[in-house]
Amino acid sequence: MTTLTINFFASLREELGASAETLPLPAQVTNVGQLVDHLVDIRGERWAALQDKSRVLVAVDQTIVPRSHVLRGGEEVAFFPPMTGG
Amino acid sequence: MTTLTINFFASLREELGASAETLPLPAQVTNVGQLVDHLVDIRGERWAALQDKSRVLVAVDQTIVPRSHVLRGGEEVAFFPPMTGG
Amino acid sequence: MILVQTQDFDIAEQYCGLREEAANAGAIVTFTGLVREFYESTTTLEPRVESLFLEHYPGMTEKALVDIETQARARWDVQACRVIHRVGELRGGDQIVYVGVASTHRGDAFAAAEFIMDYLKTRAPFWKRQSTSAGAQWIESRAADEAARERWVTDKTDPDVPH
Amino acid sequence: MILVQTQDFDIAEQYCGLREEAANAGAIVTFTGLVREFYESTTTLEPRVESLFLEHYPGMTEKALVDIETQARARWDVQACRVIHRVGELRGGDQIVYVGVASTHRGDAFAAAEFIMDYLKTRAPFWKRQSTSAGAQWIESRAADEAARERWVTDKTDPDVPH
Repeated sequence: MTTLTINFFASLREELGASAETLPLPAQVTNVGQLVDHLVDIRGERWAALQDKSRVLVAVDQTIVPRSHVLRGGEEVAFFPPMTGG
Repeated sequence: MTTLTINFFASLREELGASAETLPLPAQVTNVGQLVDHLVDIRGERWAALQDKSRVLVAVDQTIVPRSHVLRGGEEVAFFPPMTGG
Repeated sequence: MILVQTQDFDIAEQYCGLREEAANAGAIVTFTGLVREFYESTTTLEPRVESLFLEHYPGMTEKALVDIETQARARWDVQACRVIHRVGELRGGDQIVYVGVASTHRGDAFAAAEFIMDYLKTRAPFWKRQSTSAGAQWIESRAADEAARERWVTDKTDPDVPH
Repeated sequence: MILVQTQDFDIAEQYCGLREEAANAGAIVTFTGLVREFYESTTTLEPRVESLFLEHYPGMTEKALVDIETQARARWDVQACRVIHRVGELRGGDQIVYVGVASTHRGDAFAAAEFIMDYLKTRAPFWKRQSTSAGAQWIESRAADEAARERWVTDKTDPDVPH
């Protein structure tokens, strides 16, 4: 079974109480949107925050991607709120 | 009889061999365009360079004005090529 | 040159570097971002900012900034470019970000510097948390920043816009 | 603050002044113009510029720059502003002009600084004469500079356009 590295940043990290972890990638999860749904399934409703596309951005291997981005296993996935640098 | 102060700058100053002078203002000269025509009349064809609106700008009392700007006497008039500062 | 660092930077040193690198530049445009002591608040109360913490995503930050600089160099004449972003704990009035661009003409220098800032604001993974007498809170992103970035998008099917 | 001077200026000193004057600025944009060693030529020959002489119209220069700064302050949030233009004899690589603007947000700082430069280029009475090994000549105005200024004109019957 392949795994994913998942990182959470800023307000999302505090809200979910999670910063970095390794997660097994189930066979039925083939893209980012499905990964989010899977996290809500196994962790509970609080994680539904990840489903709000306007409030949560996703990067795979350090590049911002849409929810339709395909996952093959081994990727570094990150969830975070819109950036506020500069 | 009222007078005008006339200044010439940059390439125009060199071209006309004139930098600053005081000129009596004839009664028939009531605006900048007429002043230019008057200068060509009394100084000769070389001064027709002043008639080219795209190559010669005019300032009256240190503000850029169109050729239709009215002259009453006592003004400081300046002729110069398009600016190239900065 | 891209730097992500906790320490402060010296704008005179950066400017000298840009002048040395850019052989025949006619224009240098610099942007410096400062920590404001009062941020817009959703309430009418605007407590004074005591400190600001800059979190970032190490690795992706540098990658995003290099990508933004590369895009700017592809679109405009950029003879030299420097981007510095601080992370960690900052105080009101502190310098937070620097962008310097040297170009042959001023139009390119202005456009490239503003482009880099607009993309940096919305595409580089930095997040600000401010601490005031009323407690700590994460600063919300501004719709104006996303709008500023979208001005530069010529291909509206740009794949970097998440959907 | 408007300065027309023969001596050089220190961008670090100007920047410190802007930070001190602007109480709650979040953005400082600066433009510095440098004497390029090679200007575009109408011929294919481009001799190296040995020196550049900046002539101006004393009195009108200051008046034009104050007017440009006033227009910028009317259109954008400008907390502090500095414009310095050198006149007289300059050499390749020398600093020639400085514009610094401090604003609450970056959009205003970028727009005001670029506006000031675009107007300064076409509305402030400065003229450049360059000396090269091929002799001295007055630099021709660029149509691109006039076009850059016209971008900012919202009222197309603007009386400052000569006709």
